[in-house]
Amino acid sequence: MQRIGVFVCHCGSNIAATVDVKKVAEMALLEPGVVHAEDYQYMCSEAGQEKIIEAIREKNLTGVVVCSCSPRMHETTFRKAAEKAGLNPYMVEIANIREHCSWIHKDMEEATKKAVILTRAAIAKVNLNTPLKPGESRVTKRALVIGGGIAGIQTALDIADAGYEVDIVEREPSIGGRMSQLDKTFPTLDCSACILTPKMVEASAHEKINIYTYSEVEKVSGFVGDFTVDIRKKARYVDMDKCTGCGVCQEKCPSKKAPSEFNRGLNTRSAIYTPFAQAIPNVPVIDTNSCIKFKTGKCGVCSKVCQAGAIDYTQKDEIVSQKYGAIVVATGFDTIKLDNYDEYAYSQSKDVITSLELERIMNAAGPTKGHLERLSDGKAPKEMVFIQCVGSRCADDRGKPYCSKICCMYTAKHAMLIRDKYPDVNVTVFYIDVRTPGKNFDEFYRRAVEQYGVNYIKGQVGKVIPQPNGKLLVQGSDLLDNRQILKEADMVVLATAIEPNEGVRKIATMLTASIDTNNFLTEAHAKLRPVESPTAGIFLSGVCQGPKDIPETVAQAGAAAVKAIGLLAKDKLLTNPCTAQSDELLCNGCSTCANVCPYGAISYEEKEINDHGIRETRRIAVVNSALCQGCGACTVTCPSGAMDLQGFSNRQILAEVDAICR
Amino acid sequence: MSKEKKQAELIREISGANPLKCMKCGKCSATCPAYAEMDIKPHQFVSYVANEDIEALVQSKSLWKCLSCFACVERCPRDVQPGKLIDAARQVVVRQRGENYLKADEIPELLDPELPQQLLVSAFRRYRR
Amino acid sequence: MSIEAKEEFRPKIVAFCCNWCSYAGADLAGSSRLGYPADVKIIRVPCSCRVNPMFILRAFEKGADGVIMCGCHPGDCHYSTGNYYARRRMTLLFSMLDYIGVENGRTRVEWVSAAEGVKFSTTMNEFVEKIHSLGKNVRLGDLRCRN
Amino acid sequence: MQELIKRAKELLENGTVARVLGWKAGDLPYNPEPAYFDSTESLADFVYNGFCGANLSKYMIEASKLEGKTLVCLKPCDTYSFNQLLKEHRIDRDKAYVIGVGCKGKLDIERIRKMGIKGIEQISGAEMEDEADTLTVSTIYGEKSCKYADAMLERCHVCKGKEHQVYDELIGESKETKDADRFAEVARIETMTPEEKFAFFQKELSKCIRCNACRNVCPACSCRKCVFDSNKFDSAQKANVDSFEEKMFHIIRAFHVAGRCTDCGECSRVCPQGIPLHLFNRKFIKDIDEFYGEYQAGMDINAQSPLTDFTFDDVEPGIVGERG
Amino acid sequence: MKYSYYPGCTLKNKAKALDVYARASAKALGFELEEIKDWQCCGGVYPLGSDEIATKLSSVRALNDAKEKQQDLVTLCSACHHVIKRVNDDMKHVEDIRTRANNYMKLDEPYAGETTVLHFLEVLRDRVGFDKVKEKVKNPLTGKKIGAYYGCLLLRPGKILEFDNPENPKIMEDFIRALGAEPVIYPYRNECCGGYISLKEKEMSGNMCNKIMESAEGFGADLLITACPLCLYNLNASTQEGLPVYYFTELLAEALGVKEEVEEA
Repeated sequence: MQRIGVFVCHCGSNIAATVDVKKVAEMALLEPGVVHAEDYQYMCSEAGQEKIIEAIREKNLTGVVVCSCSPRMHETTFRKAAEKAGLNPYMVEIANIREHCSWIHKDMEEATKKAVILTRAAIAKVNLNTPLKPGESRVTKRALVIGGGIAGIQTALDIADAGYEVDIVEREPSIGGRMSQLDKTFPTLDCSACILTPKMVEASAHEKINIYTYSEVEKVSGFVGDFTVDIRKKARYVDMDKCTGCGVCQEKCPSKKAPSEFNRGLNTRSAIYTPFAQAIPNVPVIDTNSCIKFKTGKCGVCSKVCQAGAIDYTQKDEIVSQKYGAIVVATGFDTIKLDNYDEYAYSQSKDVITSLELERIMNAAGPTKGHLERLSDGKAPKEMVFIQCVGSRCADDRGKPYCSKICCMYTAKHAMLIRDKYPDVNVTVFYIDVRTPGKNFDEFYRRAVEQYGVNYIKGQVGKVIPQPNGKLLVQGSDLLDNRQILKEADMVVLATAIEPNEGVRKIATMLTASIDTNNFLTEAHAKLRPVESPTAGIFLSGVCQGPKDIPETVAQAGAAAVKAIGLLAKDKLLTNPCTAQSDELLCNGCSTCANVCPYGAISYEEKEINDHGIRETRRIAVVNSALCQGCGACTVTCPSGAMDLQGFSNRQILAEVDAICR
Repeated sequence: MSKEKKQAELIREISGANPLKCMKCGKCSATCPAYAEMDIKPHQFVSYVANEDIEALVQSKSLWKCLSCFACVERCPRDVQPGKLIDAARQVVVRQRGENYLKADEIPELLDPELPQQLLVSAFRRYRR
Repeated sequence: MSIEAKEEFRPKIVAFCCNWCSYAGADLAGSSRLGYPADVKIIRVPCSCRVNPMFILRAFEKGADGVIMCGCHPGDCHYSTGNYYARRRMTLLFSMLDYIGVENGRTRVEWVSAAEGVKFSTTMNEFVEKIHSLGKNVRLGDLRCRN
Repeated sequence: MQELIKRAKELLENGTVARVLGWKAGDLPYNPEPAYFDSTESLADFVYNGFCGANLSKYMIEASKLEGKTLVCLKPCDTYSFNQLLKEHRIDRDKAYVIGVGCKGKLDIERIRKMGIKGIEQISGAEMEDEADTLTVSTIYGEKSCKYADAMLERCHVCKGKEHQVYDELIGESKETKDADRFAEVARIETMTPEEKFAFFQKELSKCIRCNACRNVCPACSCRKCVFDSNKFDSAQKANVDSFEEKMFHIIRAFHVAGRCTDCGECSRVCPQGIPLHLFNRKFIKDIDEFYGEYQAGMDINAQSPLTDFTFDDVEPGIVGERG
Repeated sequence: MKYSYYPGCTLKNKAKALDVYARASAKALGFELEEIKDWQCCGGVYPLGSDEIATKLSSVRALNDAKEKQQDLVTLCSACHHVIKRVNDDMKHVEDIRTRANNYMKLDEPYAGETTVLHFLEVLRDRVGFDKVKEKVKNPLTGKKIGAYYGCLLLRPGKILEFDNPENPKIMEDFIRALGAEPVIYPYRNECCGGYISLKEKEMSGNMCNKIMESAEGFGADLLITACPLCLYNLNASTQEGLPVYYFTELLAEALGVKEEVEEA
């Protein structure tokens, strides 16, 4: 029989306001095995932990139940306290009477009743707990960063500077990401490329950083400290070592009709191309969809003009397999497709553009060489209308339910830049709210209004109506004046919602990292562990976790790097002892369990068994506890019940069921 | 429960729309083709129901100007569906007061030889009990 | 309420929640103060694939009026594939229970991610309401009562 | 039968096999029982007739541990169980010499009794060699007869086919006896109201005396120790009380064998209370077929069992409520 | 191929043209419209109130009739299509409406939205195929610049009508192309003509129709087509010198070469 101590936390008033904590402790004492029960203001405090330690020592407790917040918060705290007192930490169970009780119920009597039952279940479980000892696993001192935008670059630089090897995997032919497409940045109006390219160069020159561009993560296996990742290096058809980056091939390439991804399809590029002038690596790739050689077998101009002999049409995709201790996801974002917003005439008029397209138009390396002009007729606009919240803050399934966060600021930036460079252009912004929480942000927005005379109108636009004369009639609301506005404009810019990059769900699945309904990766704790995934060893950097601007992204990238460094600095990790175990007396050796094990942790041995005096050689399942992650799939599939999960055994769970249903 | 509160609830129930979801973006009013003819604008409709200010709504001529063209329903980013609220308010009026916006003896003078049945039927449904 | 009014039916409901998504989703419902009836009691399991049909049958046998299992969304399992196995197991088990005349509404599977506190709360509210409409579970506790 | 005995003798004599696993005559004309024969002499007791319904595959688990090969007689339907046990590494293929024996449907004495034929002394027409499709039963009340097909086991009316799935050699002709829809009864129950369903199963299950005959005969229930006898689930059978396993035994058992049950029908055949236990197993099989594609356990030894398999777009458990 | 067909009251009266040309064209294209028996008027507007049952029953009757014949139900008039399609959606998805409607109807087997409701244009697009229509065209309307006027009822609410992209539809444009003419895309093609408001507020609907006409003319249309008798009436009635407006079926019949036989009949 266990000797169990029950410790009920008030959590200030968080629990005590709705749960009669004294009553919970009192009722706990009536349960079998309980020899001690008490309540305290803050169990997680130093003094609270001391109470647990004291009780374990004085009353020779063999098991502990803490009735408190979620085990996801303080399980470790209390287990460590128990360990201090000489008790096996796995003899501690938590009854979650805060998140699952006091916070969601209002009636004291009801909440108390429930808390008593939750406590009872935890006690029933502890009665069947057995001491467990974690194993150890090694840490591969190398990190993988998925995504080579500003987030990935910053994370890689920080990890590399700490002395660890880092690989960056980037899908596009060059690193740089979304930031490389921006013209200026808010709130200081720095040139985006001017601040980004030095970082790109630094990353590529860093001896600890290895960059795989035009590559994708193909497969991930393993676990924290010991991931194995297959990276597909897509065929570039250009030899990275031989190419000098002279650019002649791109000049001479006769196929120049492919839409430029970098310029958002606003102009075209050659079939052999580097996305932009400052690309890193400065080695082009051949787009086989538009390359004449690949389509017809004839041409080969690039190969002929290449002095270095770097063109290789026979190149094949290559799979690189590499081990990593930590993985940082920095997959970034894209703007949403506007198919669901045809009332804004984006698909009907070339002069309705997204903000990201405007960035390219404003940029000297863009399709109009930096001149603000209408894409339909090349004329300079006189009236520009910006529409905010296009696809953001939508409760229906047309758009995204969240605020994209960066649009208010970049719209103010665009408005300001246009008024600055083209003072004769009138700029009107239709907004629902102007959101500027950030250092110098509101000041920036006010400058747009006060200094540059941008006309802000509170109200959404209902329809953009192309006119036969080529102008755009914008029909919107002015809610403050309570009128409907019809405004003729030359160009309309849509502050298009952003969404996590396509393919992030696939990556999350490979990493078994949780992801929310909007395809943002979920953090381990919304407030306290914002840069870690709940999956150990996976860290989050940049917009893949939620909308953010550049300074926030860089800050988070640094934070993710620190978390990864913290992991890589360890030589060994303790493994979760809650692993499966097969009872060799019960095992049939039927192989069903191995079929469902996602980790290949189960193998079979012919083993001499002594079954109550009968000695025979049997085929039995053996679990490699270093590989087992403790999911329990095998335990349910096992027909004989030989397979059980330590810490979540059949008897423990059944005891909880019984205690709840009693 | 006050009468207005009851009516507000009835409107919410009949319409199945939730005015509290409104974020006051004004896209409904930006969209409405009958905006100019309305005394209470579509976006205001939503807040009138939310604030249970029903008497004013019931007096409003906007009830009879809404075309049921569903453009506001289609474009509302919050799924508030102002058009449904307006129709529900219209229902409340015709049901509770027995007041028909269209009276039978008015009809002959409104007719012209080309007028399709559909128009009469629709107008009857929308304007009468 | 009249004197004869029967004692209000308070269902016993067991919810199995996987540690990585649904338990966290329930925590989020808690920290967001999204209420649901106290009748729901959560048991934490590492993964939905840890839920043995025997646990569910046992709960019913011990007097539970409804059992719900929550796991990560298919494709998002922390252990990659656990919820896919769980999905098949539960589909077959529920079908069997339906077959022997146990009202189908007493069992439910819902995929709730760590970010879906709202969904967790709505699901539980719905489920409790459903169990209320079904009333006390007598069948599974009673399958072999010789009459 | 004579050919079978002759061949068995040969194989015993030339040392290919160390024993023969077959049936020997029981004390009554209709209850032959499984038996080992380890000498040519002992084969005198060997029988193989219409009443040899018993599926011998499961005996191969123990026989696999014995020295030498065992000759095992398997009917077409038994071979599915044999394969399934092979797949689960419970039997050793090298220890078995499989003779696929012919089958023209096995008989159910209960059916004969239900026809009002009581006081049975002798039955003719049940031998493999008998061509006629009539059984002649001499009883203490005189001679009665019935159609062979009418006296067949339920499972033979939904026969999986006359092909043996695994064998070393074949002896004897088999007959296709299928004349009914395997899932008809399950489908009929499915259309009942919950009240009717419950009443049906409560009535049937209340007959159970927990004799464990179903479990003992079932080739899928081959665990060294059954979970009902194990303390791992706190479900060990103590007294025959109103407890967990008491109520849930058959459902849990059906779930344990789901995806592995070949629908050999032995459970229903041996139930002394006549509970149609196959209706549980067949329900799972029907659901598996409908939800995940047709699957016959024991047919393809390399096929992934439906419960250890999945597809990304499997139906959700909610389907149960949706299809009504 | 045989479809159940719900013509609606206007098509039996003022909008006969919409109906007769459709039938003749259907015949030429190889499908048949079987008018359902004893249909009743759909009511012209969809009763939005979730508690309105009686006003939905005529649609349910028509839908159930088609269900019993195991046919898809084809509509032609935009208003009928709108009402019937939405009632069908209610019957399929709104339990309360379904139960109450079925209580009224007392059918042998309750109706639960089983019937597929198709607008005549959808039949052309999804069943016949515009390619096929194009093949059957005898008198291509080459050189004609035609503006499609959709109005509201066919398109919105998009999620229920599922007719086409409500903000940028193309089904009528594809139809026009199939007839050999050139579609003119203009932004007001999905804006309201005023609908029933024209009964009492002629000026209001007049203003709205003028905008539509101006926009279509501005983008170079010679004529407009529509599927709605009320739209046709409003567009014709409220614009003095506007573009001619036709039912789309009339142009279809003309292109298929069956217009004359209809007129002779």
